[in-house]
Amino acid sequence: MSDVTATEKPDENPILWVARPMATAARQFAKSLFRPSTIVYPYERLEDPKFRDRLDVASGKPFGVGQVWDNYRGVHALNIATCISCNLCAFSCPDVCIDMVTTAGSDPKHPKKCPQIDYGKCSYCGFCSDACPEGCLTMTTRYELSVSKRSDMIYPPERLFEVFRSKLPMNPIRLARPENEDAILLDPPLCIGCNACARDCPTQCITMLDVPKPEAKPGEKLPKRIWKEPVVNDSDCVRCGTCISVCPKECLFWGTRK
Amino acid sequence: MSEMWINMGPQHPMTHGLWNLRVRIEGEVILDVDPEMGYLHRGIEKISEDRHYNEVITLMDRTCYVAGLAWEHLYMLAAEEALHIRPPERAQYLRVLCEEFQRIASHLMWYAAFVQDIGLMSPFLYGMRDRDLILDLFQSYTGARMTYEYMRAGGVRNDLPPGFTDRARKVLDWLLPRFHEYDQLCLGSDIFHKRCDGLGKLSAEECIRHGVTGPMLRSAGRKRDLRRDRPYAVYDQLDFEVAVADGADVTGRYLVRMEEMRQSVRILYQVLDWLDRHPGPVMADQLPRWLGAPYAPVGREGYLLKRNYPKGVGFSAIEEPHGEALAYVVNEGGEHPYRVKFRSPVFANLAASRHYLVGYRVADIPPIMGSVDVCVGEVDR
Amino acid sequence: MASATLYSVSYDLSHLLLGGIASVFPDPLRAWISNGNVITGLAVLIFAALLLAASMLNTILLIWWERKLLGRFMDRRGAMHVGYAGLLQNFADGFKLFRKTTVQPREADALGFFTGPTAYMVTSMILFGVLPISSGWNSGALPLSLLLALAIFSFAPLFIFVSAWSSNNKYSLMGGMRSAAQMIAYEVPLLLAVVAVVIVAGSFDLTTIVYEQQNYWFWGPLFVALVVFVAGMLAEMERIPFDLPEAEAELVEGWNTEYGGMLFAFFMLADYLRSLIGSILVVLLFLGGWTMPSWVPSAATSFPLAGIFWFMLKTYLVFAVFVWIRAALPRVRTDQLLRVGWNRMIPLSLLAVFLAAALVTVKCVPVFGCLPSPGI
Amino acid sequence: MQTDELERTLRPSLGDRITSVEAFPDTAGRVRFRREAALDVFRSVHALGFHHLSTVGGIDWVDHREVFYILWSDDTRQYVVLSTDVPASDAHVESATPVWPSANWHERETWELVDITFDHHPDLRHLLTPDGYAFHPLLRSFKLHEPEELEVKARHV
Repeated sequence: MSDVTATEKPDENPILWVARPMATAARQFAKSLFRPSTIVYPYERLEDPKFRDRLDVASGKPFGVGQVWDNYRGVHALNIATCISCNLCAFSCPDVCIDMVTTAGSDPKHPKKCPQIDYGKCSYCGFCSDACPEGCLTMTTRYELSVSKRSDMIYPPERLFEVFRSKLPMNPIRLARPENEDAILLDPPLCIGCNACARDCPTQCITMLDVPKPEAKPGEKLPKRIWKEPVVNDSDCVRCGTCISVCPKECLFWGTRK
Repeated sequence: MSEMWINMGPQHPMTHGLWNLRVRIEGEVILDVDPEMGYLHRGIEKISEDRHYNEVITLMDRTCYVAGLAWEHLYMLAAEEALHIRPPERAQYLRVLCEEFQRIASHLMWYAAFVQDIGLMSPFLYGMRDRDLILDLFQSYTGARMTYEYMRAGGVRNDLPPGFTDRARKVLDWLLPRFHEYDQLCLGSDIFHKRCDGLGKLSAEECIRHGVTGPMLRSAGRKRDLRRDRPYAVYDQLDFEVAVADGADVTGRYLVRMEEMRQSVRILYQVLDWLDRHPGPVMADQLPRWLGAPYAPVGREGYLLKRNYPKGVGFSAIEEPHGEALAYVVNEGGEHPYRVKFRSPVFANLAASRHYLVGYRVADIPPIMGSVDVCVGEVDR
Repeated sequence: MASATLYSVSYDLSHLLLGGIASVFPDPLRAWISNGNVITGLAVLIFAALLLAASMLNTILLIWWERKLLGRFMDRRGAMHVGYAGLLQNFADGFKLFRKTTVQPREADALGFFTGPTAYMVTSMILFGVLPISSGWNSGALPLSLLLALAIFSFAPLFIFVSAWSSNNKYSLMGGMRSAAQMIAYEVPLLLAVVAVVIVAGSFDLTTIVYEQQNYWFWGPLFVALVVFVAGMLAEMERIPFDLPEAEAELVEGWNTEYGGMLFAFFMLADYLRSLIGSILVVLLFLGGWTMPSWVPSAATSFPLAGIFWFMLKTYLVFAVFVWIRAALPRVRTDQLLRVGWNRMIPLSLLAVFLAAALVTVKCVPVFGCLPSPGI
Repeated sequence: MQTDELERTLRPSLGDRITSVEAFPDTAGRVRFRREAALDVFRSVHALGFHHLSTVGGIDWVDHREVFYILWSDDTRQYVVLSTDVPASDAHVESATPVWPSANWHERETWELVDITFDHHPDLRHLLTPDGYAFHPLLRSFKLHEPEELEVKARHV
């Protein structure tokens, strides 16, 4: 590492007191007379392939603009078909702009809940699509959101599905799952075998297996319960924590599986 | 004209943001100033106490909206220290890449605003145009142009896309001759020197007394740059020089910022070469699950009830484009930080405004305040 | 065609119109309508309307011209959306301003607040009527048209100051003060530079001054006067680098801070009208007006309205130089501006006057070889 | 400068006015002092070369509040943290402005956000919150996510 650098002023020639900036401006004028750096926005668009890699330093002339990359974080696209209603997107939203609402046309007895996004609040951080275990909620390159009514800023799942069907380029980056993920562990003495976790698990990775009913020792009263216990299939589990929240006895918890 | 107070702000072309500079003048001479802040106070420190560690990143991008990645870096350095996480080396290089590009982008934004303040029309657009190229680069790997949300506790969200380093080198090749053009438009013009030389003087001793840091301090000849004095991330492995000038005035700050951009380009060439040669993971592999990294945090109530995470305190200081920024994160073992404190360089630089404004003229306020590079987002937080 | 002037055209038009109208009426009325005085009166009205239309059209075109030029200087395109290449954008802007409510601050003085911009606009428009644009387009032989033009031109600081004062805004007040100081400071060198031209041309009549330039344009021999005149004009037009009165970085919008709607449009239009007039004066005094040098092929100067064509071309090119200056230079400070005005510009203009007098005395024009001196 | 060195330098002159000098990550150390001796400690630390006051902040520990000062020395190129505890019922400490004028705005901010009064401060006015704002947002008792209450707070007076 070298030492301090004292920046130098260009030589000051009083004869050139306005000539130098005016020459620079004129050079820029000549350059941009034929191809300015801007685009005529509503008629030309950044995602147009002709704007790809316009930056050509060697020639200096077709100095261009950027482009909307595939991993741009714009409006979300939701594939309703693969959504498992795990709530992870809603949990992970820092702005609390995602609500899980019943999708139109789902079975009223077992309503399917999918995310509805309020773009008036959304900060486009992408945490929801990072959290989505099935990759059904992604962000697209659509960036034009102006509406004339505030209620139009709220996109119900059906509208997000429309975005999905419009086949826009979607954010291709899928994050790898960390290796040391916590698993859902069970505190067996507390479990009553009520099946709530298995029933509400969005991936159906919890199965209730029979546990042997212990012999009651004399003087000891066996707890009143169903003699089943949940077993979690870790490879299918998306770690959404729904089972923990529905467990009436708080017998499920996060931990490292030995 | 007798003495009067005028309010420069909160809606005023000079302020570059929402704040109010109250000025007491007699004729055109400034007798006293009193900055009024708080128009943009969003309580970022308070909201941080209510968010998961990774969720605070979304606030950091909005703390200083022209230097979001630098603030992400600042916060992440402190948060990782508080959480006892060490990011892999490639992630640290990526962060330096972010910070240096952000420094150029921020300085270009400053240049654009500053020349507009002294009435230069076209360089404003040149600065914005060249900054846009850097935003294009940011968008190509972070996915957004201003609110990046790129860094996570333990590393960064994703690696660079293929072909990024070549594109970045192209941009740097384009930028270097542009800096010369900027100098021609400003330093080459006699009117610029008439407007800026000897204005807003604040000697190095005064700077230190009043907590002024960054290009303002370096323009007074004091060589203090935290990247050199207290290397964080991988700055100790990079070769660069600290830009200083001796004027302690507006021209000096201009010179320092211009030289800093050149030095940042120099750093970036080294960083890009390193990144080409050293592929590897960009995220620490041993992470607490509840942190959510690299996933978004899981905002489940009571997640931590049966976990006991170690406590810690994080402290970091970086050379943000505006000066010395500092973060102090207290981790009390909860899923949210217990207390987050940020030190904004512009906050202190503005606090000293009385000492570099009084005695000059009303027409000198825009160049002087422009040379301070006010970013109200990080002053009010 | 060569004898047709703007006034003769409007007189013919008036004659035709009134003749047609008169034919449908019975006799006493017919005789009254076709009376020469009435025809002359209508002709003057038509003449004024044509001048008004021409000035407004040119002003709006000038704004477009500046926007497009400035756009290219800034590596962008300027207005593109309304009309071909944004030609109609300014009409749209004007229409928008026309429809807007004029907001008057509560504490403002209504009389000054409304008369200021109106008078500013009116004086600028009168000015356009005084200037000859081609051999046909002028308002008759005013022997002192140059003096009249400069006299009306220097009304502006008064009206600016009146509107600034009555706005009851500190920024407006400071802008108005600066404006008055600046215009008064630059009035002197401007007039002295004009004196140099008058000495060489030997007349205060702009038409005569133009015809004196048939052999050689004055910009060569009177280059010092040209520099002083352009600098003075920049200050009078309040354009960068001398736009302190409305220096937006410190004074918001200067003396028109409180104005909106049509009153603001008045200011805007009058500003550009004054820019147009400034460019026209440069062309008239230094660039030969509508005349072209003798080496230009006669086909290029003899087509209909050739005079106006070449005149407007020159005017717009002169304005392009003003735009170029605006694109490249920062704004100076009030005290620096005044110091330059009193300390540099006045000596320089005195030098210009001296040089002009010397030229006339030795009856020799150095640049174009020794030619018989005009005038004296 | 190491932590023990810092203690060795400060201890003889200040004695029990500093309660402890402990290690603190990435700094020369954290000096905890009694708030009655604030000005003495400030002067001694200033004399050590810590001329630049980076920031002043406060932490609400519910039962008591902590004020911390972060300082930088150009000679040793190190930060040092000063901190003192003040009881929540009587939260005030001597202002650092006589020693470091840059403390001015930082103390104003700490005063309004964490409710710690700085005695003999030259200009203790609201900085970020509006004048007359009666709440101290960075106290733990100020809860977010209570809309009705927030609405009241938004109207502040």
